[in-house]
Amino acid sequence: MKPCKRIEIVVEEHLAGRMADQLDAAGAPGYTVIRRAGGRGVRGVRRADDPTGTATNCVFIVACDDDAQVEKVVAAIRVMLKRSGGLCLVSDAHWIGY
Amino acid sequence: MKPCKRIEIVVEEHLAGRMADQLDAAGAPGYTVIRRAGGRGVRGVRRADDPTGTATNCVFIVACDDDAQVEKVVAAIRVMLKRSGGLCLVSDAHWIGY
Amino acid sequence: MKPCKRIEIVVEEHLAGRMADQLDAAGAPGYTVIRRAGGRGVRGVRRADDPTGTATNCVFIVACDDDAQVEKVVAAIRVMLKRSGGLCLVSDAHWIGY
Amino acid sequence: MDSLFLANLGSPPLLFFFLGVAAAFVRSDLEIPTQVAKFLSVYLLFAIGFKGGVALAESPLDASVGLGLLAAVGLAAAVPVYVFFLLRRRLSAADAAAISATYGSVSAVTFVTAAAYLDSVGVAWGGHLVAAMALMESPAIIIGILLYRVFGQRESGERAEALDWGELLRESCLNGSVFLIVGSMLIGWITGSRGMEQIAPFVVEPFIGILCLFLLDMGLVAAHRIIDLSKAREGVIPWPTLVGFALVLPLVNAMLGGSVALLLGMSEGDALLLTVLAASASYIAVPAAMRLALPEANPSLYLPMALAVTFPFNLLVGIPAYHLALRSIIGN
Amino acid sequence: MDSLFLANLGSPPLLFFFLGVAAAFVRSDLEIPTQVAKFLSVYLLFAIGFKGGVALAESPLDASVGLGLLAAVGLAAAVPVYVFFLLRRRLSAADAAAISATYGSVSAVTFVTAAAYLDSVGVAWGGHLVAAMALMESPAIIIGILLYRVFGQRESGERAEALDWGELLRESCLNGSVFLIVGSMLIGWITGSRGMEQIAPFVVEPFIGILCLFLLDMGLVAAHRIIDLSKAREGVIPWPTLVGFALVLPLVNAMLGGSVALLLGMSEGDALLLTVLAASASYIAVPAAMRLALPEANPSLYLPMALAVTFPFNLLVGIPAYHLALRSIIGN
Amino acid sequence: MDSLFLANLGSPPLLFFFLGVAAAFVRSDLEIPTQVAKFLSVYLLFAIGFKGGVALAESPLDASVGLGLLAAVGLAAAVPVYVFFLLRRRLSAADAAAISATYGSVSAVTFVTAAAYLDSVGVAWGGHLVAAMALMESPAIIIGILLYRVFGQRESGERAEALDWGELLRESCLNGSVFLIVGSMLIGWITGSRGMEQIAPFVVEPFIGILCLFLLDMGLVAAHRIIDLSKAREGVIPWPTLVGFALVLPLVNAMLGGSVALLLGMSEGDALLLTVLAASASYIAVPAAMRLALPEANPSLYLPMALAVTFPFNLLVGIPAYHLALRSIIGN
Ligand SMILES: Nc1ncnc2c1ncn2[C@@H]1O[C@H](COP(=O)(O)O)[C@@H](O)[C@H]1O
Ligand SMILES: Nc1ncnc2c1ncn2[C@@H]1O[C@H](COP(=O)(O)O)[C@@H](O)[C@H]1O
Ligand SMILES: Nc1ncnc2c1ncn2[C@@H]1O[C@H](COP(=O)(O)O)[C@@H](O)[C@H]1O
Ligand code: NA
Ligand code: NA
Ligand code: NA
Repeated sequence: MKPCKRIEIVVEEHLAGRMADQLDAAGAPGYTVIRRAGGRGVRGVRRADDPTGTATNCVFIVACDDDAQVEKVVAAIRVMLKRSGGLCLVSDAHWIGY
Repeated sequence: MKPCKRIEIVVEEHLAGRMADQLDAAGAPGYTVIRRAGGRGVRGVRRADDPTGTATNCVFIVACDDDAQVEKVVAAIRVMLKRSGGLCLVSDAHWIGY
Repeated sequence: MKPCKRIEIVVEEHLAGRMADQLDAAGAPGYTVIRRAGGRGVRGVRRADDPTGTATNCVFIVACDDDAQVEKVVAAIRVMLKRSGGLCLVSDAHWIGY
Repeated sequence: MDSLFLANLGSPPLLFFFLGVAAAFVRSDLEIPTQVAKFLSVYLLFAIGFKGGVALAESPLDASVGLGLLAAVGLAAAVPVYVFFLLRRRLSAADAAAISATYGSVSAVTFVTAAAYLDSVGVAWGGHLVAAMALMESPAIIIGILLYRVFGQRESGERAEALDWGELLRESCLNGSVFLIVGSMLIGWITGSRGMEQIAPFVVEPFIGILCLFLLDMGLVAAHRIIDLSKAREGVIPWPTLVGFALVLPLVNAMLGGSVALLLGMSEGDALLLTVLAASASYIAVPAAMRLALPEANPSLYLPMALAVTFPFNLLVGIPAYHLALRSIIGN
Repeated sequence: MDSLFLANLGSPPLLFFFLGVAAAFVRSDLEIPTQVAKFLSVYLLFAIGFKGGVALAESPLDASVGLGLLAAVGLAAAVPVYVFFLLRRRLSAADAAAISATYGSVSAVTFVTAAAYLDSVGVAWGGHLVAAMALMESPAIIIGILLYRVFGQRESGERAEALDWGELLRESCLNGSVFLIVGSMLIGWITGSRGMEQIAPFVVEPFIGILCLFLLDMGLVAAHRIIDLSKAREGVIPWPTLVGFALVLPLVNAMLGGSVALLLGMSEGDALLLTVLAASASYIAVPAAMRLALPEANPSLYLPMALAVTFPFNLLVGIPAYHLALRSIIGN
Repeated sequence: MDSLFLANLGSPPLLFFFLGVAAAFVRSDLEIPTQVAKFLSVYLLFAIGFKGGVALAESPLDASVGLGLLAAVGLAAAVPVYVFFLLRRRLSAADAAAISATYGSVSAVTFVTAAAYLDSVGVAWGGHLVAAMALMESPAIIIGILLYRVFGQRESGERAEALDWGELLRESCLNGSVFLIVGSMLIGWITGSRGMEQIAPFVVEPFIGILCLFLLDMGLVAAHRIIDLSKAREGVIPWPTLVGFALVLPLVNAMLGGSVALLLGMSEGDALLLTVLAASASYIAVPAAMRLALPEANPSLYLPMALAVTFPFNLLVGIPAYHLALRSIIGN
């Protein structure tokens, strides 16, 4: 059980692949992704059940070891968030080792 | 990167539309919703894969700017939670601006 | 509104039933489970959309009353995590009563 | 005579229902993916609605049809009232109201299975029964809520969420299944046999096969409910009593429905379908509406009653039994 | 003459489209589960591709076919250019580029519906039109991005994400629908009538029925978009103007497409399909590509224009109107 | 003679498998939604089971059938033993046990494809082979776990989760696919040709078409696995070696299966199906069971071996090659 940082990112589902690549590149130790989420933000409503697939979100959860890693990850994804919208939250957590 | 509050709400999927309306009305800056979740609470097991659709949960994530906003949101949804059951957690986080 | 602990667990979807049983046995007051998640960890990529169903994750969220309950839950699931891989994060939150 | 029972139980759809039940009880991981299961029910409503509409287009709409529809609505409105006052003595007003709505409304899948049963034993039935089914889905919801508002409200002293009647009406009268049946029926009626020709390879031919897979899933679901039940803590009312209710109510309602049908001089097939509609209980539309409008009612009472007891009972025993009874009265 | 309109509007697929629109407007909870809806579109592409391929295998591939395909690609590349410069005056370069790509590309469902319409009114059409559809999906995406890069880049001073041309080409030329149509067409062409025999009960017979359910869903989706629109805050450009564009562009593009078809001496059916392709706008492939390559463009402009206005317009009015016009010129 | 290969490779299902592989390699975003893909496999099991049952009802069950089934179970139990000891030398006990279970068990889709192949080349086969398939799914799982418990346990000194034998038996013998095949077969057998008449438009006619779409998806999945593999870090054992095993094991097992079939004097079609069953490897039921009972085994060894190498190999080359071999021995 060691202190860690939990990053939570919401982006359009179309961008899931690109986001995964950028997390890998930024050295994230791993990630979990939940697809087919909906939501509302400044860019309006996104329906999770849109068959055209153009307005669905996905949620990434990334557990990072420390602030340095968080910085790197956030830097890597900032341009993407800026261009396409979304949400990024960082919070404290404890990582249960096994 | 500014401090913020993260609200996490679990309610029956049937109530998703009503919950979204109430979040909008309470002035939440946005929300993300994950559907087709399962769970267990005092009201028993809810199977995510119930084709009758009567026992499925959904998870709302709401990033709020400050405590005042949290208060408003919580006040708005409390009656609903009381009548229909569910879960509401609030925690601290940091909102990464872009 | 009382302080509580939020546990977040990622395991293979195949293990969802077993995990639910173990949470019940460990006295968790409830849980919410999100299925069909994907991810990447030390065991490689898990695609959420794998029709063979052998490489999909699920996410459990457990709100616990206090550290004692967290200890019991973590103890109960540690062997499973060790054998099958996954992630377990614990963080602080506030439980909104209703 | 009991060949009717055999014809029913030995039909592929019923056998697949048993297979689903068995799979759940041995805890096999067999499953029909949720979204596909929902789609199968969309298909069944679409197909039965369309066929009903085409049949309507071909037969004249006369007074007796109108009378039949009126009687159907009357049944759906009357049943909840007697059920409510019957159950009030043992249950809270909210629970009594929810159960009464459940039993006043209908189960489309039970109807579809009964129609397939009639086809398989070669008894004709009229397309307007599909309209009757659609008309019977909603009234019970509104009556149930009204009963609770009038007789139950004082019980709970607390400030309740205001009831949104607009939302309730929409939930009850415009819910997906009612809308789809009525819409498909209209389209079937408009396009008639020319439309049927175009889509018969989709709505007629694979129908029984798809019903098989859907009932396989319903078997799984119903059995899962039974298993969840058996694990639940003892509630305010002992389980045997609930199961008893869930077996007696369809019988009483079948008698009501059958009597109305006989009084109106309906044909054998039509009478059976009206009887089955009266006997069936809703486990999709009504529970959904109740969770929105009457969340105080405990879903672990009305849902398993309708889904895990009444539904299988009607499917396995009810349909041929009602048929036998009607036939012996009509004297075929 | 206007019997063409009636034949179109009174066909089951179109009526189910209306049913979906109605369901959304009365806020019924009717829905086709997302994954199934996606699968239905996979089915339609698979079936139309296979049928097109088999048809190709049976008719000789000659110069006129090659010319037709060339013309189709030309149309798909030319339309975005004029649309871009037309819209540039009122919209940002990104929005103009995205809308121009949307209208240069095509809608497979509109094409499939037009083909079903031709079958129902008994007019023949050639399998190579399926190839034309596939060829027309991608060029507009690339042209749209190029237009933005050349004429729009300077606007935004900021450092942009580098454009990954490889990814863009893959997104545009190898997106799922293009790949599936082309692949199915190839397989249909290879296996010919022997292959068709094996899978006709799956690709031919239930086709119209499945199209009905898919258009039911499209009706729901299109109407939801209209509703979302009406709730949206007023944007940079008033909505009536956008709707106007979304009605005028298909008409102009239909004229372009129809003229090309007539110049090439295409048959009535082929000419209608090329016209419909030109008139249609993409609401799946192009928006997806734009979100990746041009996220600065506002999806709440181009998506509702294509999906909520142009798509229903072509379905309901466009197809028979273009047919009428072509017929009066060809003089059938 | 090699016309068998052409008949196989040129059939629509196989061509769609290639299409899926191609789509994955060019990184197209083509996909069959997961839930629908699962349902397609439910459909295939349901249909093949039902057809097998109906066939059984029509032909007498005699001693040779019983002997065939016994031999099938024997094969499924014997294969894991030799594979385990073969692999033990190069791999950990857990990995060897998991791979041995994988190859002892069977792939239903390979079987279904072989049956469709036989139908297309006009060779008859018996319904009891479906029963053989169902019987062959489970034994290898239990044998695999036993082998690990007996020979591998000491390796890992740590306290392991206690093995829940009840759960293991349920996982292995009552997993969804076994249950569905056996159940459908029983129902087909009970309802016979009367039942078949009712659901033939669903289980027989669209079968090949649905197999096409399912194999399209399997092509995508298999290719994705290959791609993931090529990105993976080098493991304890070099990839070429693993691929070698995944090509040699089916050949050896096919020889075993074929020999048994010939010794028992099976007909050409039956012999091919038993051979294919022996040669095939499980990529659904066994991996699922292994993740529960033997999580120490590395899924990125056994899963890609079965799914990305052995499955395509059997589909493309194995089926006609085994047929050719059997035919040349039987001397047809
Ligand atoms: N305050 C918020 N809380 C939770 N999710 C949000 C919030 N703001 C935005 N989102 C999510 O991010 C997506 C894109 O946001 P936006 O770019 O603001 O439209 C939305 O569809 C939501 O799913
Ligand atoms: N302690 C908990 N941790 C996580 N989720 C919970 C908890 N309690 C309740 N839930 C969720 O809230 C839903 C309704 O809870 P209840 O009203 O307590 O039955 C459950 O089905 C769970 O999904
Ligand atoms: N650092 C991380 N952040 C978020 N999720 C993770 C992380 N590490 C592992 N996971 C999740 O846990 C699953 C199993 O992890 P592993 O056993 O490390 O392969 C992965 O597929 C991810 O979904
Ligand atoms: Na009823
Ligand atoms: Na166009
Ligand atoms: Na094998």
